[in-house]
Amino acid sequence: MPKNYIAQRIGKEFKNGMYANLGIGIPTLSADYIPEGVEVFLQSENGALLFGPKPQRGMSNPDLSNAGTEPITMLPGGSLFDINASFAMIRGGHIDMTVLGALEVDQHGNLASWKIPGKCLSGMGGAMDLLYGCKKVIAALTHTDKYGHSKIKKQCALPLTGAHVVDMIITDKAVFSVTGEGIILDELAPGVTVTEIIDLTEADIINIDDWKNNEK
Amino acid sequence: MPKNYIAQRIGKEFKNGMYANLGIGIPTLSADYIPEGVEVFLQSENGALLFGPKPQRGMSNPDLSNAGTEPITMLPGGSLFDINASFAMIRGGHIDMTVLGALEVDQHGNLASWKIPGKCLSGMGGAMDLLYGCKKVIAALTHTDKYGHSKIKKQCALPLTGAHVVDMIITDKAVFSVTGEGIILDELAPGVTVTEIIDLTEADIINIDDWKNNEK
Amino acid sequence: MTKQIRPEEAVKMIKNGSTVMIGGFLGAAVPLLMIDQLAESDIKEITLITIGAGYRGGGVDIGKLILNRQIKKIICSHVGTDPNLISQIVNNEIEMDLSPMGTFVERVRAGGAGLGAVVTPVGLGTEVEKMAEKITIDGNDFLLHKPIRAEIAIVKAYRADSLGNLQYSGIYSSNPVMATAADLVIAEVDELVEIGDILPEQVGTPGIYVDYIVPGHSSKKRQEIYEALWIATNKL
Amino acid sequence: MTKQIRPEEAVKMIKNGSTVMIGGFLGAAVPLLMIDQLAESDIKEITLITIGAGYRGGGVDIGKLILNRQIKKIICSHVGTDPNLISQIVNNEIEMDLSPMGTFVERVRAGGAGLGAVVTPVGLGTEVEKMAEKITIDGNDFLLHKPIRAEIAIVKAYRADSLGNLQYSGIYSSNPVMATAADLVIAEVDELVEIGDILPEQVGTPGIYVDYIVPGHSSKKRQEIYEALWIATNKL
Repeated sequence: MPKNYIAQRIGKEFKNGMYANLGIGIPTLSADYIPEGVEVFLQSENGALLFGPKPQRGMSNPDLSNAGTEPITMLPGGSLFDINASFAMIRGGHIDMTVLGALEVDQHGNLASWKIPGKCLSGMGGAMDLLYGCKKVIAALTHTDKYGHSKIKKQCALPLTGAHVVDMIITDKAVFSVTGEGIILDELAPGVTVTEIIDLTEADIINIDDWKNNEK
Repeated sequence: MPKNYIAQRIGKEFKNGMYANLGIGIPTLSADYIPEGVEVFLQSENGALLFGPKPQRGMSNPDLSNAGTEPITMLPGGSLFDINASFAMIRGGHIDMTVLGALEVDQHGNLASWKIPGKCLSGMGGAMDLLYGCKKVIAALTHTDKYGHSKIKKQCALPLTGAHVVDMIITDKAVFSVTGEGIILDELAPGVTVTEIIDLTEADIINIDDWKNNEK
Repeated sequence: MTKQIRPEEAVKMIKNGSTVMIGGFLGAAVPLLMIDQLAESDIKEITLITIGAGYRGGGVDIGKLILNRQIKKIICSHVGTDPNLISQIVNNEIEMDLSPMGTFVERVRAGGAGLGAVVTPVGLGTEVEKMAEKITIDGNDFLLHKPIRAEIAIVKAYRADSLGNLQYSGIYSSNPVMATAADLVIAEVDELVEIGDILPEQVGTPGIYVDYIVPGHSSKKRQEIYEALWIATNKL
Repeated sequence: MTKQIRPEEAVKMIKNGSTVMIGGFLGAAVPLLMIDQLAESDIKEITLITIGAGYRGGGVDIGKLILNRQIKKIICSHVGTDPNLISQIVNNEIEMDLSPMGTFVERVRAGGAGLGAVVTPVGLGTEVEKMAEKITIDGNDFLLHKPIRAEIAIVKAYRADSLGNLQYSGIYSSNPVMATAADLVIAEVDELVEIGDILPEQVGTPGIYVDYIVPGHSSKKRQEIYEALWIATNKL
């Protein structure tokens, strides 16, 4: 399952003592892959820090749910605060890392997720604040859409959720770093070849020649 | 004692259920003159609402003091909040009335209290926010300075704490309303004559002729 | 002074065309009973100020007001959870004023705190630039957004006393900030307590902000409602 | 992760020329032990960010730093309680950056919350216009002030756990906001407790903001100190 692979790979980015906010979907799933011995403090933008897993049935608290209104529990040492305090925390640069899904990303660090003109409308919600505020931004998405087209673009075509904000891209095929100049291929998923990445990636990979030489 | 008279006269302005912030000095003293049966909720700009009188010796709480660092008590139903919440309450127009001391006021509703160039410097502190934010602003001051000069001016000479902010002036000689156009004499202190007010007031009193006619 | 009234009375303060702020977030921490009263009323043409749409799928909590076509305009940061709302927006039946969530809640705070604007870098280089004014401070660009206020705010808290002090429990969400930014504030609570039962440090919204208290569902009843909703929607 | 250290170690993080924010208000809710450590140190040329001067009369709490001439610049809203401070300002020994108190605390909040500016009507028509930029929004004038941040914030709270969560008691003052607006945050507390002893709703400053916890005077000792101070100064 590409989604599980991506979530598992995100897991490696968690460092001990890190404060992180995980978007809905694959990013949330990555919390299951936080390495043994690594303590991560999860933030929920609706106003909680250090929340834990879902409660058992019958034990849910109507006033404890995450930003997707799914029931959560609070861990010892957790804190609750109003939504302004929560976004002050996010926008103020206090969260070490956020992982967000995307419809597409590009080599300039742009990310699009909130609108497909004429087709789909959702509103940017808290994603923009996370993209502009968090110290490290990871975009997590499948490498290609259902037609096999690259989601890793030279230039996003969809309305942006954030401009020049992405630091790292994790897909089911590869891991990239985003620099001001372009993207750098850092890692291939197991079984993926350099040729495949070249075929499936629209963005310019600035170190692709090094990978080609290594493969030879 | 002029100060006690002023404080006593301020007392009549308290209405049941009112939220009020009282400045240091005479205004604070006016809390002793809140009429029987009138419940007033006092706010302290350092972050308390519904505080009560000084504690007994031995019963003071190091973390409960007013904006002048004098020990206070909290009354049942009181609340504590951080200083940003306190000034949001003040600036946001949620406090019904503030009473503040002044060095001088004028017929335009200007008030000066924070600086005498070359002589005295204090900083405006919270007074400016109170003047611009509270629904009703009362300036409480002695009518004249120690040389007998009027503190109720045509135009303030000292640096302003607030421009066009004063609604009412209470002195040891009289009570005035401030309109856009000038000041209105509403009330004389016991034993004070119209002639005396005319002599001691630099500002234009727009209804002074009515008072003169009445006195004849 | 804060008055305790029944939800049926409270809803009468809302008129056709009123601007109404409703606390909570995607169905959580929302004033359920007051929303039901609104949904059962004939009140129309409401301008609704809310962080986002209702519970995912629509038709729940504020989603009821959408189904009933009682909303003329929505000021919010997210609509993606309610397909009915999206279709009414796409069909130009509901006008939308959108801002990023952090900006939205600061705009409400500014409205309540007497601030003239919100100045934030969030959204630079995106369509948000069209929703704000771009200004430059010391060579850095920011977006300037205007404050938001409502005629009526309906918020949800855990407990209240008769001075209107509100205590929150769990996720406070947008309730504390919305309680500061309306001409009239109605708070729906699980429980009414005596003055002094809510300690000064426990007060989340001081009574100065609250005009009316409405008794809502009990905490026990709310637990049953949310547990059932979560189970029915495969979230528990 | 938050580390517990002794005040003598904590003070070493402050250097000549450091920009230091100190929580509290005219001697109340201030980190007494850390201020004593600073006063006993050789650290000079400090830019001090504080709501106002120290306890009335000077020489107490941050007034000690003034007496020692350790301050180069003060960013604040009020200096009237400390005659030593006033004379050093008047003699151009200390530079002053003044703003109205509500504006000052919003500038600190903006510094911590990633906002670009504070936009407020307070001070229009006064000398404050010289301390800010005047802007017009929809025909109304406002003053735009820049955010304030520090290298180091020293705040005072009631209790802390080892994750750095802070609980306040009584007047919180500027401590919560200052804890958000510095590169390094040191919290002096009456008491250290186990993780979980401070309930989620009781946390005033989440641990994410706090780098070091310093054990301060006990609550009992602080009661004695303030009671004696108040009696000595005819306030009790």
